Amino acid sequence: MLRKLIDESAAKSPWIYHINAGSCNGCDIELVSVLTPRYDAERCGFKLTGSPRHADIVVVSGPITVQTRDRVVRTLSQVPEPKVVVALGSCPRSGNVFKGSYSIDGPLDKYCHVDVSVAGCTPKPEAIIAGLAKAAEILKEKRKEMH
Amino acid sequence: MEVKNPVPFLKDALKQLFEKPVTESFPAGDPPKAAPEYRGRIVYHPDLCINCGTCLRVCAPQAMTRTMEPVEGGDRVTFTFDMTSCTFCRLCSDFCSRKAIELTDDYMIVGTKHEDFLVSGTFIKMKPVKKPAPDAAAAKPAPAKPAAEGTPAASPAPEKK
Amino acid sequence: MNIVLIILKWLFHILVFPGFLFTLCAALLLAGIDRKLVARMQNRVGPPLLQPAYDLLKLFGKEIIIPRQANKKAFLSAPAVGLASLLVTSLLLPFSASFVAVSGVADVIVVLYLLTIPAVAIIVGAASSASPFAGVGLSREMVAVMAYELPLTIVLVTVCRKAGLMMDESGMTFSLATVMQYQAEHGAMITKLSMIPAALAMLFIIPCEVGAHPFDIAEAETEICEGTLAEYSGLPLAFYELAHYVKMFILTSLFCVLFLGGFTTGVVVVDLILRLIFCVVVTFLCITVPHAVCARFKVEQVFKFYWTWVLGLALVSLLLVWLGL
Amino acid sequence: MMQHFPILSIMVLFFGAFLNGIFGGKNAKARKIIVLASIFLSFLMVVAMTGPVMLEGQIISYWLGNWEPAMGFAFGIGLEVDAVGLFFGLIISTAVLVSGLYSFEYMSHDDALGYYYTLYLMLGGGVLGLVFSGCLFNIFVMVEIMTFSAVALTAFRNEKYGALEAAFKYLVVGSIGSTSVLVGTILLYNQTHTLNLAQIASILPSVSNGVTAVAFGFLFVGFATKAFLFPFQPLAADAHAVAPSSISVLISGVLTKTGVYGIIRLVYVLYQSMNLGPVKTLVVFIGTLSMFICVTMALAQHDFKRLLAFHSISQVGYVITAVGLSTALGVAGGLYHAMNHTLFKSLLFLTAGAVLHQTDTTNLDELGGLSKRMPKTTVLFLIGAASISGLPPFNGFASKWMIYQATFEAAAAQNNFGFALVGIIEMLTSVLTLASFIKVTQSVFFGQMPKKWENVKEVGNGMIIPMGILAALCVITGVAPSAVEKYLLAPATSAVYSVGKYINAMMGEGFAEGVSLSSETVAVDLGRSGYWNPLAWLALLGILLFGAFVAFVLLRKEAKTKESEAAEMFGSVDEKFEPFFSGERAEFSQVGGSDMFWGFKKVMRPYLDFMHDAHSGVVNDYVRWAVECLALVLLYCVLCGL
Repeated sequence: MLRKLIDESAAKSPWIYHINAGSCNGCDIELVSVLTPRYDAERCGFKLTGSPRHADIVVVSGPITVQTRDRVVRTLSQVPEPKVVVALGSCPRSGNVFKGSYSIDGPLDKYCHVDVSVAGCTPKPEAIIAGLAKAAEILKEKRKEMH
Repeated sequence: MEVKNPVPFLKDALKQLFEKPVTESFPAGDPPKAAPEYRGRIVYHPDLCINCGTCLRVCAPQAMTRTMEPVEGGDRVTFTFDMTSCTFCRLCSDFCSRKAIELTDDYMIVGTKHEDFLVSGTFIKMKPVKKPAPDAAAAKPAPAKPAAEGTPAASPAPEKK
Repeated sequence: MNIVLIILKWLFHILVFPGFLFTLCAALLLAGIDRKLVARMQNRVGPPLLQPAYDLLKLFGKEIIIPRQANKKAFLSAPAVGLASLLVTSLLLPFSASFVAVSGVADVIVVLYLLTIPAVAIIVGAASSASPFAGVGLSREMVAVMAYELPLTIVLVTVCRKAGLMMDESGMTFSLATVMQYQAEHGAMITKLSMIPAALAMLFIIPCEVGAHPFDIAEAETEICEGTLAEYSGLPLAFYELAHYVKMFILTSLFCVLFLGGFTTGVVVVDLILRLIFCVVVTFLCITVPHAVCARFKVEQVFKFYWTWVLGLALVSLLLVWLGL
Repeated sequence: MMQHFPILSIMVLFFGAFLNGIFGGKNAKARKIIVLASIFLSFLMVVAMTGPVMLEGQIISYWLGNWEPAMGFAFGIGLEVDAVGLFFGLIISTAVLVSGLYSFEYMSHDDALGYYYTLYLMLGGGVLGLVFSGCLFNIFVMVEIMTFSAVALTAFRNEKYGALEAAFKYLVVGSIGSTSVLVGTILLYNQTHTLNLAQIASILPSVSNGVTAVAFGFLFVGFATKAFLFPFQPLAADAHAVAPSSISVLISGVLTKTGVYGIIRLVYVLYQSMNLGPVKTLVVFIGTLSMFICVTMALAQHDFKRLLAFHSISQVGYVITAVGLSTALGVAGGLYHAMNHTLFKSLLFLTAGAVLHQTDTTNLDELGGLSKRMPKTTVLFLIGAASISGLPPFNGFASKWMIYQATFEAAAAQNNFGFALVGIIEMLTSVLTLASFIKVTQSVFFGQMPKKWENVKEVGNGMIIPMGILAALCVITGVAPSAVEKYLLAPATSAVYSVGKYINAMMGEGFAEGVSLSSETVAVDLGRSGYWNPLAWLALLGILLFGAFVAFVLLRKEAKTKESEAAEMFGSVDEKFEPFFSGERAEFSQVGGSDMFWGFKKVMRPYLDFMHDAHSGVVNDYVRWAVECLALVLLYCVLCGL
């Protein structure tokens, strides 16, 4: 019973930790706008946390630059299971216009399994919400697999 | 202490308590329509494409790939647009002389696998019936190229304004 | 036979009615209402009422990461100690003049000290996690404790004196039950002119003691990565969250006991509902509104605020009461 | 047999010191036997006296050389053990015993141990003699013995920076205190022509004049110096920082108690002036100042032992304040806190000693993360810290509760707003105490560990066991306050008020009635203090904690730490269990002791700066303070015409 309740609530209260891996700040701003009154992601339980230890969903934005690479990997590893990695915008998946630059060491798939991607440059808040909702569903599945 | 006077905020907050929230109903209902001229997911019409390759040249993030495999009487050309690589600048669409690339207002580009983000189309480009001489074809573009590159660079610049 | 009955009654008090289960449910409900109201004041829909419960349940299912440098025992036991002492506090708060689960003759001081234990638990847990963010956070938490403890003491002394003048031959009472009794006989404290500054001071103290938004300097997630809780995950974190909610309920409940007592009917269920309604009102006034209206204070602003304005309010009240007003 | 115990319990220690001086210099085994035998014998004798004195309410009096009073005049030297004296005697012999046990391992790195133990036994004997003495001049003698042995022991580790300086300061300012005790004694002798405490007590109320007022001032300041009350607190800070920890235990747990004992004897028994407004004001004022100023000073310290030293005076301030309230509950609370202070402060000094022994430093900014290496010491320290901060269910809470209650009831009963403020300051002090122990907890035992302490080891059982005894006593006296109250506090408080009985026990039946003092045992009503029933509360806490742990165990199975999977996923096991560092590789970045409480320090900066400048560390300044304080107190005493 308790286990089922826990599984159910895994999807209802996903806390987000946001990593900026060299992003141009466009996606970051849109992610924050998801929490504004107009889009109000909190009604689905989303909450931005300040520490990866609290997070369920890690949102990575930006192409993985050489400078941020180690930090991203380290921070991702510090998130407790079950966790879902969301690539926000086009950059983490491909490098976007920065592709091939000497300072880029992407894409994110090289370092971890990206569960959900939200494409767009930048994605609209609605798309981000849809992506996060999908991530929450995956979170629930992962939670079920844990036992 | 430079604390701002909270009274006006308090007034707003109390007023809003009894107002209808401004929140969109999105995750429950349908996603709202994007603004006019929104540049969203690419739609590719292979039947209009002539495989000129301009889109490939103007694409800054190299979001599209073209594969050509020879078939009888021509080439099977496949254009694949990777949405996770695209910046949605619409240059490809603007430069496409046949309007084979179109940016729709579908912004819901969310997926879990890489395939979810690929837009592709295939057509068969028939070879011209009359073949030019192979050596002439190789020699001709060489002198033409500087001119072709020089003129567009000089001329479109004033037009932009 | 009799002893069995007494023990059963005890266990019922501890586990069900004013203790564990009831406090938990009331606290979760209160937290849900608070979040909903904040959202509505910010013109948005807000999370469902059960969101705090979802958060907790989810945290139960998360992995517990214990940092290598942390002291494992202190790291894990601190949240449990904090939560348990809060739940014990809940047993000491009377619901009406006649109904107290565990009565003491001087429970005001016990309540005051029991309420510092959760803060100490957070601090010890943070210290044992060996994170620099937690270090900054615990330093801030302690500053907040120092800031609100002084006015809180004065408010409690004021109430004790006011009730004791009438109810106790020594002129001072330290019993919450007597405070309730006084209010049942002479009307609620808040209706006395001399107690209004103290009630105001208490309203300012509650958010800081709870660590609610404008005073959440210790857990400022945007500045110091959740501060004291930076290294916590999973179940211990859930305990801290729960302690946060329970503290909210207990403090608003304490406010009701100190200032809004006396509106009792004698029927436990009605008293209960009345108390819950009062709690929601107090929460709205002192936690929800500042959350919606104010931005987070700086550390020294908090300290200065409490040691000037709030202390002044409390002292005015104490002086008025001492003069017999 | 029993009536010889007072002198025997003192002489055993002095004789042990003598024997140790002869045989213990070179022979470690002989030294150990002599020291152990004398402290155990003395302790047992003191404990044996509790039967008649505490339970049956007798007073044991003893005349040296059988020089009993003749013709209503006391000629000989008398020892008198009533419940107050024995209460302090118990505290003292416990602290001496624990300190002695601890010394064997703790002092193993030092040499010249023969001198150390000789001085240590002298110190113990002197202090015990002071509280058992029934003679004012002997009190002075014992004050001198204990002061000089304490000075010598402070300078014992003279290879340390500042040891000689601290000892010198202690010597100079302590001498002012001793001298003022002597001057007070001389003035009293001049007026009453006797040195016996009981006889002075019977004569003084009738000959009150300017000279006795001045004598009161001298004696009060003298005993205040021994308790290191404000403004003598810098001495204690300097002395504790350099003295071996086992000696810090004696200085803070025992020497300060003699000051408290002296003040209680002075105001309650000798002058019986405690119900006078000016005396109350003086004692409470000094107590409150010591309490508050020392705790703020402690917050600013960055040496473990200096911090503890300031707290020591702050806690003695509590005791003095409570005693100065002049209510039965106040006296009981004060005595209770005096006992608890000895227990938890000794425990804290011993843990500081353990840290010092293992790391060779007590600097808060250098230490950190020792809980991983010294888990037992950490637990013991936490018990001590919780006790001193007054967290339930430890003993500090029980006694502080009594003190608060006494203060507020005194304030309410006398409608004294000043006392209400004193009560609020007491509660504030408690919070500040908590804050400074949080600082120690964070910067010594928790937090990150600097590389150089990687190889630190836990101390041996020789040090753990004495600390464990004290910690157990802290818990027991906190959990069973009603027993402590019944067997220790009620008799002691009653003895404080039963002056007539005290006089009669010494001077013969009917003497007190001769000077119109009742010799009845004054029944003390502590009924209102029985509020605290920690057992019920502890049971609740226990049940809830048990529930919490069950939840832990049940739910931990749900989410196991999958270290191996993380390793597969990211190719590295390490990073996951490193502290979160905003993604950087974790490195040493401890929030040091002096960086804490920023907001508080910023707002309080003017005050802290003033206090910092005032504690200049120059012995001339401290002498000036002492003399000024003495002058002010004398002036006050004369003006108020005590």
